[in-house]
Amino acid sequence: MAKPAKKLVIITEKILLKKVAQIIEESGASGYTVLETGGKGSRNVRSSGQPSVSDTKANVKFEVLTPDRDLAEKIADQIGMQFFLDFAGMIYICDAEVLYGQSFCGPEGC
Amino acid sequence: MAKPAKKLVIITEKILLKKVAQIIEESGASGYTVLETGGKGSRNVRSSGQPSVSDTKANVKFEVLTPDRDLAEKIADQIGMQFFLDFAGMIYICDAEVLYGQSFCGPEGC
Amino acid sequence: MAKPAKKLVIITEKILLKKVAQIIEESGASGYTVLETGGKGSRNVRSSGQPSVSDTKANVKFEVLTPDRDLAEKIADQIGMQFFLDFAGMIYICDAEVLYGQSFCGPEGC
Amino acid sequence: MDFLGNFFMDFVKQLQSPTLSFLIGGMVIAALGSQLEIPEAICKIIIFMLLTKIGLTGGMAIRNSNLTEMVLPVIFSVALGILIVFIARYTLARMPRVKVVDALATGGLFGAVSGSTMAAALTILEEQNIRFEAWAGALYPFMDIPALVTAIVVANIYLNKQKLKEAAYAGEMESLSKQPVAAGDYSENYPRSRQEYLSKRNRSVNPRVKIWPIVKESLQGPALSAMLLGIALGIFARPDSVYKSFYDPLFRGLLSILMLVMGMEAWSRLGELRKVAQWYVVYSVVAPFVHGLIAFGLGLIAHYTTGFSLGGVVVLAVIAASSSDISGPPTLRAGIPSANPSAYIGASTAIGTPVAIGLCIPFFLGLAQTFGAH
Amino acid sequence: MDFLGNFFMDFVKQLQSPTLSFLIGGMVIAALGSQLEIPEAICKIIIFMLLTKIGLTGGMAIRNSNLTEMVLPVIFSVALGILIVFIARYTLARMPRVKVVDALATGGLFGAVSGSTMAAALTILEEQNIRFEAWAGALYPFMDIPALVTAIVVANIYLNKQKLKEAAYAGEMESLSKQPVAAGDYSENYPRSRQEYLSKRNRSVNPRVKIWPIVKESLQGPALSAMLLGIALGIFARPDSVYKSFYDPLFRGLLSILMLVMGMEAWSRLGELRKVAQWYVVYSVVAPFVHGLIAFGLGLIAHYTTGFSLGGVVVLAVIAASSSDISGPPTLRAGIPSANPSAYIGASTAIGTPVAIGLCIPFFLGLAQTFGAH
Amino acid sequence: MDFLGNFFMDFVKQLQSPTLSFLIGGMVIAALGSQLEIPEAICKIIIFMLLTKIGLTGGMAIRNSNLTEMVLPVIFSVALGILIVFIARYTLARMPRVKVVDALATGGLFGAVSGSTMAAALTILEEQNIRFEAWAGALYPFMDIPALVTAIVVANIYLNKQKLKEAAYAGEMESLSKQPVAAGDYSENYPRSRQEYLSKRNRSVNPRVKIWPIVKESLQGPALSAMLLGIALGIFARPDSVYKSFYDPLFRGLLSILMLVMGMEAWSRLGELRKVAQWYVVYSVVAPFVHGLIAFGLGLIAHYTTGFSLGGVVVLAVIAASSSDISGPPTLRAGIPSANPSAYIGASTAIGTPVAIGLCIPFFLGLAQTFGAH
Ligand SMILES: Nc1ncnc2c1ncn2[C@@H]1O[C@H](COP(=O)(O)O)[C@@H](O)[C@H]1O
Ligand SMILES: Nc1ncnc2c1ncn2[C@@H]1O[C@H](COP(=O)(O)O)[C@@H](O)[C@H]1O
Ligand SMILES: Nc1ncnc2c1ncn2[C@@H]1O[C@H](COP(=O)(O)O)[C@@H](O)[C@H]1O
Ligand code: NA
Ligand code: NA
Ligand code: NA
Repeated sequence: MAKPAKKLVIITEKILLKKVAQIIEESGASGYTVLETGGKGSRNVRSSGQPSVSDTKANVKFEVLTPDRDLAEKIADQIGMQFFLDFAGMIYICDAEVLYGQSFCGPEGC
Repeated sequence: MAKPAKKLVIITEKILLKKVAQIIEESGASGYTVLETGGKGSRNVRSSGQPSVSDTKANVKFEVLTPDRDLAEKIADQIGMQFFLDFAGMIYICDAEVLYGQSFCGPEGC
Repeated sequence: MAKPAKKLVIITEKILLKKVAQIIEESGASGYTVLETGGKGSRNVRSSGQPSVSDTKANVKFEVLTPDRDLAEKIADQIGMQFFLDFAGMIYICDAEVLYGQSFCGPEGC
Repeated sequence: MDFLGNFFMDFVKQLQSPTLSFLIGGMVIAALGSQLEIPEAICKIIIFMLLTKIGLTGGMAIRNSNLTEMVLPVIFSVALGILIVFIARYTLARMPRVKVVDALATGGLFGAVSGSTMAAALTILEEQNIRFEAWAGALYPFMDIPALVTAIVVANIYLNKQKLKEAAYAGEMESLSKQPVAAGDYSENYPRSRQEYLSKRNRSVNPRVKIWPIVKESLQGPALSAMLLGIALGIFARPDSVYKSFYDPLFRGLLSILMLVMGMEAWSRLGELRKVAQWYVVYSVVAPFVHGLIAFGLGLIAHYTTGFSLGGVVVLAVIAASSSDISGPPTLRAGIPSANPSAYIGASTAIGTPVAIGLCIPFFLGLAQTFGAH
Repeated sequence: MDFLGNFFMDFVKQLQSPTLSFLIGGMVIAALGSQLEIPEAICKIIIFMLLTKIGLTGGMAIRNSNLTEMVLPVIFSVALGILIVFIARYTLARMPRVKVVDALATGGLFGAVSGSTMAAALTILEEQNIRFEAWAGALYPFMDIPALVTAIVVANIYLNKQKLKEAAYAGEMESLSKQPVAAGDYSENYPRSRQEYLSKRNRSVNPRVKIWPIVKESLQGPALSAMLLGIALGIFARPDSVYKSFYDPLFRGLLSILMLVMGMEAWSRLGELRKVAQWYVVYSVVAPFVHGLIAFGLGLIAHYTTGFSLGGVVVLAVIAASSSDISGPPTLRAGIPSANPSAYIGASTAIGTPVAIGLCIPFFLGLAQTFGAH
Repeated sequence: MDFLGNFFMDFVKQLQSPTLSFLIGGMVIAALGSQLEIPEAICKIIIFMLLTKIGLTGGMAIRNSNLTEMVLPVIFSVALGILIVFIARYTLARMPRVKVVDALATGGLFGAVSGSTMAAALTILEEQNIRFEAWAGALYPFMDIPALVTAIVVANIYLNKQKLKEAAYAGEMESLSKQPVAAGDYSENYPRSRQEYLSKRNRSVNPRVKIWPIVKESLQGPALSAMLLGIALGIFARPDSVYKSFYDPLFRGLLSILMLVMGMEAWSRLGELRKVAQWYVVYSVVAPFVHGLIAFGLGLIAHYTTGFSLGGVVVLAVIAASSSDISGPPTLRAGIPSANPSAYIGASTAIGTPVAIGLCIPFFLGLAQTFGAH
């Protein structure tokens, strides 16, 4: 029953949580998983003034499984374009195979 | 020293944390890593009545590295069968290579 | 614009957070993402005496995207050598393609 | 008339009480899209402290009070817990577009007790200087657990009956399952055929529900174990100093924060309710009053026979009217996995609790006062 | 002389006050590399309780006080919020190596109000038994929001003007972008050409800023909505019991913890400042005094015309001197994405806040006392 | 007889004290599998407040007390911290199946001080109205740090000695390492040959331990820096108002919650102990009494020579009997990486702390009272 899929990973500033989530939802992806992460990069700014306890919470990481690469790139482009000039962030994709996921459809359809 | 392996990822409701952990332990996997995540899917129910602060905590995500695909699928099937009719959840696998992990044995043995 | 890359994943005890981060930074990697995780393995010790609330916080997981395998292995070796005799930990790598990441350079340069 | 008059006055007054006003405030700011967040860690410790305090009060009271006067209220509590589930079974479950298991889970949640609602009632009674037995809070588990157990047991008996038909039906579905429709409306009940097939197999395994594990799980839940801890310490230890210097003085303030959270939570859950049948809304508004009135009646019996105070009667009525919002849901989710949590949690948290706190507490208080007047 | 004399005495005394000493303590232990951590959940609930308490005080005061005497201070607050941004526009923004948008964002942050600084001022005024209008805290939003709105609007107008030149410049860059340099210093402004190219396209879309969303967002922020909730409850409900038993008595203690956090945070942010132009340091030290003095002057007008208390004048001066450290930054980050947060957050948190709390509060207090003496 | 009599009475009475009863309660509910959780954020802030309060008390006391009377107790504290490690070296380390480094780490942890145990002792002394020097709590670091330093230094000297043999032994292992056995029991000490080989190389690098970093790290730990902050503020600032309104009144209540956590934690750690040699159990039960008695003896010397109060003697005995549960473990984990944390943390948290709080405090209190009687 395994369905080949692409795993799209988006790491960016926590402050963009809602905006990125919305883009993913509108993109037609069947869902997403989001985690709080910390990290360091070229910019790594802490965009909130919140007294920052542990810096392991400054970023969010989205994982989106998409049936094909096109959808993944579409989402990536939208987010990259819109935010990554001004906000810290990174996007990459990996290969994956979905074993269970009722909301999920592989390229060859459900 | 790299050992080819499968990375099995299980995302489901937090309430199943202990049950899923037990299945993995009994399956003979050498270990697992678990994270608190949030997410959205076809069902995305919040199964706890706990005043939900940040929805980035409603789910758990298990990552299990297995020496071969069979073990991964065995675990996936057990969990998928037992829970995914009634609980939100998704399972997928990726390829990986283990560099260090004293508890870990690749297909060609330790 | 996708750039082939290696995703290096390091899971170890929270107490090593700073030391591992330093090794990665000095290694020349362009950045890293770190998460709090829990887990179970062959040793799984809780090295802090902190009253442990949820064991989903006892470990940390680093994800480092590197342009090539060599850098990944270099980091892995340093960490594995230095800590994994005495501390719980695991290291593995996966393939990935970076779509956006201003700090990131793939093998064929920026 | 006179009754209605001062009842209305009381009602407005009580909406201004810290407890209720914070609840309303929470709903309002949530409705206005406030980004305010009370961290989960804070909610947890507040619940711990409230229930420990209630437990301590109860325990220290039990220490020096004859237990015989507790007998009747306890019996009534157990009876109510069970009764409420069956009320749901024969009312809500009969409604169109309401699945039986969902109705039973909802009944279980409304039969169970909300620690925060009870805390609110106790506080308001104190504010009004209305006497009630200090051990009244200890009635909680005696209504909570029977309700949850009954709901889970009845639901599983029902489900086992359904097995055969379902299995057959699943057979038909299998052939269709390749077609898009399978991913559509029914998909929650009938997902991909292989999973369905195998699942059915492994489902038909567990034949009968065991009661003890459910009881054990509820007793081990954070809310109840905090309360039982408090009771035990109240009876066997001498916690008076920390009680006076810590748990008691902070009680009202912490409650006000929790009320705020409850209000915000209620609003944020309203959305989930829209997805389910309208009847859940009707039930969540009516049931608290019905349950409360039955409890009030039984309470009066205890009042006239064994001298159960009128304040105690109000407490009994309110815990019957209340619906569990923190400890109940996980228990039900685990006990009746196939029930749709959006239905029962939505009904309880989004409507049941606000109604119980905002309307039932003032109502039963007014009722008791008019009885007290005669 | 006499002024300087007792002013200096006051100053030292106030550094010993719990509020300031915890602030200094925080900076010291952070400088010594202490691993001490105050969990984020605790910071959040402290901020909630402080601002709710301030709101409650204000609300209960407003309930029974004629609003006419609030008019002038409110007008002055709004004026100050706007003025401060323009001050930054024509001073800081003119400095070498200071980007205009960064300067505007900084001005917005210094025009906005720091809840913790205000709380510190109110506490110290109480400790010194200096009378001030209980509603003084309610001036917060009237300065905070105009400042943020002005900064964001002015910045975006400026940016839209820049569009054309930039686009052209980007054109040139494109050809170079294959070369390593593109990844170098300029990369924040001019990243990989394709992204740049597309981004420009989709950037030039939003032409003009809408004000209401910004106002709404600030009002919905955790700090302000806690305060407004408090005000509303203070006016419409009877929260006196929880106020007396919970919010008021815990106020100072919780503030001391928050001061500690502010101190630690200030130190940890100093690093970020090094990355930006020195002028931010100069600005962050001077601006609080300038803003405060202007406010003090306006306050005196209100003092002599509508009898605004001298304590109230100090509060006005301090909130003008303060720079937002919790609610402001996210609003600005969203409203002026291209501004560099290290610049404005660093300036505000690392220097602005310590200066405002540690120097401005004692200074304006001394000032007021000398005025009071005459 | 008379002694035993009232000692036993005291003992039972004290088990009923809030402090101890919550500790026992925690163990009981953990044993009963309660799902109750006190969030980590809460534990952290409680520890912060307890130690800050103890620090403040000490600091304010030191301000107006001649320091000469502190000299002897301080010297004894340092001596005890060092002595306790060597006791472990020549008793526990000699036992079968006990690795020397594990024994040294355990000794270090039992020589170090538990903030919660000390807080419990101070509270109980107050409850019993037994006088003690307000600065007694300030003895903490003088025993804590020497113990940790000694343990780490001695352990590393020992390890460096072992290097050669080990390296040789590793050589033999290498050949075997391809075989399954290598993954088996020994694997913790001798993992995959390549890793082993390289590790040995890079291990043999660090030849001698530096003491200052260890001292620095302990001083920077959350517990100690909170306490030192409190002391500093107590001496140099005027924190009296927040002390009276916040840190002092909340002390006992917060302690009761922490005791609950300690109890739960103790139970949950028992499992880890099973994995290690039985001797750790024996040690954890006996050592606290031995250490406490030595300290009690030394304390009496100070009592008769420099008039150290009997209450102070009890405090000295209890901090000697206590074993660090929060700040010590990370320091040791980093300082002696090859020591098995399950051994020393298990011994300290699962048995050492409950014994120290539940048995040693009442015991030394009773002892002091009988001395006081004469
Ligand atoms: N090489 C990398 N490997 C893993 N994560 C990275 C890497 N570079 C950047 N990141 C993540 O992306 C975020 C933004 O990166 P940047 O935009 O370069 O500041 C960082 O905070 C990290 O969490
Ligand atoms: N397409 C997806 N990509 C990533 N995560 C997903 C996706 N679909 C579902 N999930 C995760 O799986 C959980 C359960 O999904 P569902 O069963 O469809 O509600 C969601 O809460 C998400 O965390
Ligand atoms: N097979 C595995 N799959 C995923 N994570 C693992 C696995 N084995 C170990 N881990 C992770 O690595 C950590 C240390 O493992 P160990 O050194 O074997 O105790 C564990 O706490 C887990 O988080
Ligand atoms: Na009920
Ligand atoms: Na300002
Ligand atoms: Na000790």
